[in-house]
Amino acid sequence: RSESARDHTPSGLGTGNSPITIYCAASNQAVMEAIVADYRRQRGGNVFVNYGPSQGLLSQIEVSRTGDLFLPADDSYLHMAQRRGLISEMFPIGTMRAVVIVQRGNPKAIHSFDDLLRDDVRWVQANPEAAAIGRITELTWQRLGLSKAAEAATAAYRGNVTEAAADVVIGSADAAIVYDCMEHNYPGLDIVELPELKTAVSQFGVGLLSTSRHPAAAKQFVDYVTSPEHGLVRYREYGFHELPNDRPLTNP
Amino acid sequence: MIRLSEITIEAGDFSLANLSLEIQPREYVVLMGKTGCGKTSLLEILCGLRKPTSGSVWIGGTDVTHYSPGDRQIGYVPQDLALFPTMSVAEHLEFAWKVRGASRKHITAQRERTAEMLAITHLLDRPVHGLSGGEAQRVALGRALALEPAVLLLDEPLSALDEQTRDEMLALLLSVKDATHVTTLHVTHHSGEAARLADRCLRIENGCLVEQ
Amino acid sequence: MIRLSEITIEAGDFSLANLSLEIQPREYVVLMGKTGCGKTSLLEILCGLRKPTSGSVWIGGTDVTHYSPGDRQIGYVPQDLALFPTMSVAEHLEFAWKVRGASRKHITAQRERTAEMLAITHLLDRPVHGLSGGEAQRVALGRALALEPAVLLLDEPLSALDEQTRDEMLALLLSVKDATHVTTLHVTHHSGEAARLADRCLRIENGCLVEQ
Amino acid sequence: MTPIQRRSDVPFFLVMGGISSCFVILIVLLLAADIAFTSFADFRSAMAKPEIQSSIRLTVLSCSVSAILAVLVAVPLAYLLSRFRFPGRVIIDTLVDIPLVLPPLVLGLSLLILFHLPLGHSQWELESWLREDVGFPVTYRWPAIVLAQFTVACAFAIRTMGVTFDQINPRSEDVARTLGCTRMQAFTQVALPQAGRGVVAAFTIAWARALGEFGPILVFAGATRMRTEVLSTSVWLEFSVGDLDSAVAISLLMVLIAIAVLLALRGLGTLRLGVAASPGARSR
Amino acid sequence: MTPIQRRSDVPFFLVMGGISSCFVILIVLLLAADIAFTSFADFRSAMAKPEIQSSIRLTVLSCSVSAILAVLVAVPLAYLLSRFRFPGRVIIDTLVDIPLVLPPLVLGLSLLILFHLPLGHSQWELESWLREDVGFPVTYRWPAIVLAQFTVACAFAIRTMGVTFDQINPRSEDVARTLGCTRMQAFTQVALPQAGRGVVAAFTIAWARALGEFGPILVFAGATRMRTEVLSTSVWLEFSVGDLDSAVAISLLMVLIAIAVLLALRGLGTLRLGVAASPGARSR
Ligand SMILES: Nc1ncnc2c1ncn2[C@@H]1O[C@H](COP(=O)(O)OP(=O)(O)OP(=O)(O)O)[C@@H](O)[C@H]1O
Ligand SMILES: Nc1ncnc2c1ncn2[C@@H]1O[C@H](COP(=O)(O)OP(=O)(O)OP(=O)(O)O)[C@@H](O)[C@H]1O
Ligand SMILES: [Mg+2]
Ligand SMILES: [Mg+2]
Repeated sequence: RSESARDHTPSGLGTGNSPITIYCAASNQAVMEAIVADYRRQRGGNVFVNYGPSQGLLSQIEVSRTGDLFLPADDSYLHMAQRRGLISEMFPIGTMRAVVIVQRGNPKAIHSFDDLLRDDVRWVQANPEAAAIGRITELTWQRLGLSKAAEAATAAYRGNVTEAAADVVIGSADAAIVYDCMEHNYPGLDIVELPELKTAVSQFGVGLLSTSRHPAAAKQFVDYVTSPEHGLVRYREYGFHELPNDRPLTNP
Repeated sequence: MIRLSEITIEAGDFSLANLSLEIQPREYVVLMGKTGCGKTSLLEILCGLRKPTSGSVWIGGTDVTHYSPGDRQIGYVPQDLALFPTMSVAEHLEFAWKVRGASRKHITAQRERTAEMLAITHLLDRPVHGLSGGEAQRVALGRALALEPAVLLLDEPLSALDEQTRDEMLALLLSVKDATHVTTLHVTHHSGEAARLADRCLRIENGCLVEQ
Repeated sequence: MIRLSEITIEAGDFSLANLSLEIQPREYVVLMGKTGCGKTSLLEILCGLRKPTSGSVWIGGTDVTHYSPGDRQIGYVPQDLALFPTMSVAEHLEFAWKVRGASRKHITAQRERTAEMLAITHLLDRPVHGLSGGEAQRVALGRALALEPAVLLLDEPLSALDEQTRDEMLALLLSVKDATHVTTLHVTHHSGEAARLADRCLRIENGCLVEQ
Repeated sequence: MTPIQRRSDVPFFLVMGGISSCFVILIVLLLAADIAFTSFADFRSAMAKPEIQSSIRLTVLSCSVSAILAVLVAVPLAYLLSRFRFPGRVIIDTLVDIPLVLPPLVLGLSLLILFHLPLGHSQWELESWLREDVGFPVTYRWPAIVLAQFTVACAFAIRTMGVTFDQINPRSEDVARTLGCTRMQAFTQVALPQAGRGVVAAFTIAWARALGEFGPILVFAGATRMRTEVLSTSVWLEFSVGDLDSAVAISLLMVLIAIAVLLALRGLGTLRLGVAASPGARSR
Repeated sequence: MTPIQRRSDVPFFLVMGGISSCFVILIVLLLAADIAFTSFADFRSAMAKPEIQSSIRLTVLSCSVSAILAVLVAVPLAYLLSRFRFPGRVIIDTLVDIPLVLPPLVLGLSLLILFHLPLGHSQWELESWLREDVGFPVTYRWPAIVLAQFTVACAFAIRTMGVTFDQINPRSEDVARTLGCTRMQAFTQVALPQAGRGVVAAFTIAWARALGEFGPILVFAGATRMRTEVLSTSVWLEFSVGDLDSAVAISLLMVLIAIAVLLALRGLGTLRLGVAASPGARSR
């Protein structure tokens, strides 16, 4: 109560109660909705969340130069935004790992990369140019020298990770490479962790836009999201991993 | 050749009940009557564009009441002409033979013959757009005559012609009548026309067909 | 009232050169001529639907050559009638007054009067679709007459009427001529019609306007 | 006389019906697949969410506004293009098709760029001017939705009205003008009533297209729940959290809404225009 | 006689032109914004990529195939709907609008579901049957692109043809039948030539729409470079790697292709149909 009382003290532009806008990747939609609801309840702050594909959000920020926070699907977009001077500060939130999602009970018995190469397995992955997960898996394949095999065996490259997962739900693919946190969204599917993909990990975080008109309010929300008692609880609940240690996002 | 038996027509408020009519092969019958008395409706029943409420239509000994217009072997010159807006005059004259799949040679010959008869040879290349009233009427007449059909239904086919051209066309219709086996039902308001052409003259009066 | 000076018409292969014509106020002029000689074209130049290649058109002392048809204060009964497919008969008779923003009362009165004159009162509620040829022609006539225009251009306005109705309409046109100050140019093929109506009778012959 | 033979029209209906049914069956199958995929419970639970309810309201409202605007603009533009030959006519005629051609993403982006492109030295920007001086922010608000829908819907409406006016014989407008009409009156009183069915069709197509619009809205208006969320956005948001059933359920809801609206329009069309607007068998 | 007064048509052209220009200006501005955003160098470098070249080929090919198919299906369907009253007519008339209404994502999903829905106990599946027994895989391949484009393009073509046939007076078909035509001949020889402009418009709209199609293709055909990459996919891929300039450049390329095709169609239309197909001032 005392916290919320502090927030309700009269304040001018740019402090606690100003409504803020966050550009949030669709992959974080479920958890962000929960956090915003909590935040509104506990702190009374008003947050508008604009969902979209990360790159689309980035262009919106770049063109319109409005809004306060940017939470893309992985930190590569944050770095890109930073390079273009759109972001003044970055705050890490957690990590996601690439895994294989299969139908309940894993009927095609997919346990390793070699299983993906079998003739009776149709699998899809996200386009490496279009989606963060596509990029990190592609890098992993390259490192392991599996690129060629992977490309030849892929039934199709999908627009984003959600489409890839939907393929498994619909049955047009037997397996898809997705983030492990998506297990929470698809209770009807099973997750298989491929040994080859152990190192395919994405970090993600939230950036404070340099164009923000309410940096104080935005910072306050960031604190809430990254607080181990509030936001991160929700993140864990929705299947995301915390950062291994409290290290900040690395600049490439 | 043509037999209407107990035909009843209804359209909106208008109705004609129990019309019967018989026309012998090669007979030329003229039908007259006040405006709005149902002459066009009767022709449309004969050619199948309108369904009678009751009664039956016979052509050449066949009950064609439920035949589609295309199977009735008639030539029809509608009062509103209804020329085909995308076709040239030549195509109009060729139309009936073309849809019957006649040979190119036959089609051309028929077209030339018909165009000459109707004095519209100079119009053959023209689209119908821009034809004068009388020219359009002769094209509509030619479209029906080209086929030399067994039955000819003419709905005021000469109304837009000047007196001289009308006389020429009258002579033409008479010669067609003599040269072919065509049975004709001709609607007109012009008693001179009727007198010159008719083997028999009918009137629709008070909803009944009467001989004159 | 109407003056055409040195009008030249060209359309496709057809042309008429150097036509001049003067019609006095209240004069009733009948225009005749062979089919396709350019009667309709002449009327369309008068009402502004066709532009002359050269020459000028005067109505009531004003050079209206470049006026739009709507500003020429004429009533036109086209040969093809060109009724408005979405309007009822009543709306046709009201049309000219409505577009002039007349009072509702005046419009209704004019409509009733015109419908009675033309004996189409029973058709007032009908859409034009389904009218018989003669009915449609009277509607087109009524649409132009309703306004009591200064100039009336009639293109074979009675061609689709039976003889009795035609006589009635002739009488009507005569009474309109006497009752109002209308100047009329009337195209017809019917010499009886011409004889009864005309103050003066013109013909287009070999591309020239000649008096008869 | 050759004896009368009756030719059957059955081949006609078989061929025409056969070809036609390809498409109808495809659509029925699509709907069936959707229905098989979802359940009535999904449908009900989707309907119960307050976000969806507000989304329905916003959708119906924005679609109606943009369809009305689209028809209002399409009718005069199509009429001018169909009736007059003026310099630049072909250019305009081609320009109006461009919203159909631009990929949705680019259309949205173009709108966004348009509203945020700084002009000249003063760095004047349409959106800031609208927001600060006019008090009517567009980007990321409902006007952006309407504008995005309008741009595409209008292009379709123009094509539909164009075909309509092309097929209407200008003769009756000409004759109307001899009876004292100005061009404006000939247009409103003679041409427009004849175009009745075309207007209804244009409105229908504009409304339906606005309902299905997604890409440009996502980019130009964003996807903020309860604020710029239309049903197509809702579908995508549900899909993004992996709730396919719910996404399909909402789409079926859209289909239902569309059917209701289209049937209502059709009813209205027949009622108001009646048989009169259809070129009758004997009308002249 | 009241003295003749000349009323000006200027207000008519001002009002009509004013309203019309709203939309034209909007589109010009959109294009201008795009052009301002990119440069000729971007354009050239985009054109040089082999992916883009193969994408252009696939796009032109698939758009043409689906537009042709769309018109082939739309013409008979629209004719039947416009000329005949049969049970279920209203249902079909409403069904054909559904592809317009479905959000792109859902349309793609529906197609995907349709091809992969296991049927009955045998778990028979359309796609596996096509792939294994017929040897013609659809999903994730070019046929999926054509099918996705066709579904939407056809809906538009049907509406366009519907308006066209609605405005054509059936009277001349009737009279043609009295001259010995079957229904089929009346359709092909009398109705269809009159619908010439409508067919061109329907093809145009179908082609343009197929070109702009994106969502359903992405979902149903995927975004595999050089295999299921059409220009709208290319735009999106370029955009996704953050290369906005290139994305906009490719969109402008699409606009150019579209303009070329539309102008060619228009030329063809005028050439073949000439003045004849337009209801002339004095035709009956
Ligand atoms: N679809 C319809 N609905 C209502 N009334 C109709 C319809 N069709 C015809 N009628 C009416 O039936 C009557 C007969 O019409 P029809 O065209 O047969 O007359 P007609 O004898 O040919 O007259 P005209 O000599 O003027 O051409 C007319 O009064 C007409 O108004
Ligand atoms: N647009 C056009 N293109 C070519 N020729 C035309 C055009 N308009 C009219 N004509 C020709 O001009 C001539 C005059 O036509 P017009 O309609 O004036 O004749 P008319 O005297 O009214 O004949 P009718 O008594 O048959 O109605 C006709 O031969 C017609 O074919
Ligand atoms: Mg009649
Ligand atoms: Mg004439």
